[in-house]
Amino acid sequence: MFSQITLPATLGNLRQFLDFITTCAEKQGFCPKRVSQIELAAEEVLVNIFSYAYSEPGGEVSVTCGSDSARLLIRFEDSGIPFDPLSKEPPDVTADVSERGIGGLGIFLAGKFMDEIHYRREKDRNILTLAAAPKAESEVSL
Amino acid sequence: MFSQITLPATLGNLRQFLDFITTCAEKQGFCPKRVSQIELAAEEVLVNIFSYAYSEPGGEVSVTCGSDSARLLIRFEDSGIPFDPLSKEPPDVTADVSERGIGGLGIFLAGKFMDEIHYRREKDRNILTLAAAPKAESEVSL
Amino acid sequence: MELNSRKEGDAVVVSVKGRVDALTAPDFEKYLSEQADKSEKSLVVNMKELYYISSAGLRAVLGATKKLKEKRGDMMLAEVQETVREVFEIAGFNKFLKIFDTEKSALEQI
Amino acid sequence: MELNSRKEGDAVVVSVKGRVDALTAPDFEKYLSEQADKSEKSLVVNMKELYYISSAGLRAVLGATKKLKEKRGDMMLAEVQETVREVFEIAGFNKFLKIFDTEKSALEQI
Ligand SMILES: Nc1ncnc2c1ncn2[C@@H]1O[C@H](COP(=O)(O)OP(=O)(O)O)[C@@H](O)[C@H]1O
Ligand SMILES: Nc1ncnc2c1ncn2[C@@H]1O[C@H](COP(=O)(O)OP(=O)(O)O)[C@@H](O)[C@H]1O
Repeated sequence: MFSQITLPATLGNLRQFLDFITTCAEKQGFCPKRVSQIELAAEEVLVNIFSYAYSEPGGEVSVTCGSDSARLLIRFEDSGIPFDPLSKEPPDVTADVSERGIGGLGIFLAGKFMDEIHYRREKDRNILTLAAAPKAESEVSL
Repeated sequence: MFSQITLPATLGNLRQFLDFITTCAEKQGFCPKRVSQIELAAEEVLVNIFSYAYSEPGGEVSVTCGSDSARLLIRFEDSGIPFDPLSKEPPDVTADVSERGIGGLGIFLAGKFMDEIHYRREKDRNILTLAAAPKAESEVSL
Repeated sequence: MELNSRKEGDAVVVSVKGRVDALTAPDFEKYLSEQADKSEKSLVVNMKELYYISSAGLRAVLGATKKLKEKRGDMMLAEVQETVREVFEIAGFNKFLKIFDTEKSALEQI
Repeated sequence: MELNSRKEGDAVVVSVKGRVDALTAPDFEKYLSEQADKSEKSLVVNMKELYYISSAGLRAVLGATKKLKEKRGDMMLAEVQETVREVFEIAGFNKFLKIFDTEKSALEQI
């Protein structure tokens, strides 16, 4: 779900753009402080466009507001020896069969199939998190 | 909303862990192909923990599955001159008043208040997207 | 945005209410500049009821600070709300601005 | 996981069904190794009904490929499903494995 507003790129439309954006942020449940920070960031971008983007009057700005989908997160915790899988050299997948060692592909495959891998050591635990983002059609893209 | 399973770190528990994870991914609406890729990534991590994490039997693995919250995305589009705000040098915010130029703080502030800024030029348009992630308590953290 | 001022000894105390954004900043800038001229030395800006400031507002404050500097006066802020204070801090303005918890403590420093 | 094999001239055709993961991979590895020994030259593995393979399965395939290499034979895969094929490709195994659309076209290549 996303909404859009398109107006001429002039300072006179600043408030209307910002109202549109803060309403969207409030609906998504951001706290007032965060909404204010988001508003400031949006103002900075808009004022720059108003001031610098067009050499002649008549230019427009479109603002699209919405959210992306939540990611799936899978977190693995163990209290084994400290091991950061991200510190491993990736295997040489261009090597021919005779130069291939047995093993060493597991972490590499996991990395290829997930959108993100994060590792941290916390107290005496290894915490590894995999994240997968659904690629939905109806969302605002970056 | 997230769920958790904790079992001894042995290969005999692999299927139970994977069933738990694929059920979670399916519930979140991932297509079968993506579920299979997620399963593979999870297997690689689990088998590594089973094989290498503990020098003595009795160790455990906890798997937590869930999602993070959707981010707010705000996309600005204009057809003005090409301008990548990310290419600007950040201002020197440690400078004293006499060395301060007027201006140059807008983009910097926007960047500080948002979690992400992305820029791309597409056809004859500038596309700038700001992303803000809510910091909810009840989600799986990375 | 609402602006007021009064004289207090060598200083002028300005109070600004509401929002200073790109729309209101030009008036704020002009007002601050005039008050900086009027002041013998320093300017105290009470921000108790200022809820929002963006880079356009920072520019106004920087301009007035430079002006005061010429007559060896200071720009002093009092009763700055948390969100507004954060903007000043991120921009590194706390390096050359004095920020006071109360208007009274600002005036005592002059 | 279900495993079957038959002899076809100089080659052995193996078919593997279901999943090859860390649990089933040891059996798969042993079976492939035995069939590689039995074969005069090459091994064709029909993967039409293989739905899942992880790195443990890749290890088994790599081991058998090395073994066949010693007698100048090839490891040939036939009718590989898309998700499984992707795993082989990401691991770069398509460099030394031959992947065929049908079992027939694999056998014709021997
Ligand atoms: N949880 C772990 N604790 C300690 N060492 C690990 C762990 N996981 C992986 N390793 C080390 O990293 C190597 C590479 O892992 P991987 O890419 O999964 O390939 P493989 O397990 O097939 O060798 C392993 O051989 C092992 O030495
Ligand atoms: N949309 C834009 N198109 C072209 N140039 C821009 C645009 N936005 C910003 N700029 C340039 O980048 C500079 C820095 O912008 P900013 O950090 O917002 O500070 P300020 O606008 O206060 O100078 C501007 O002075 C301007 O030269």
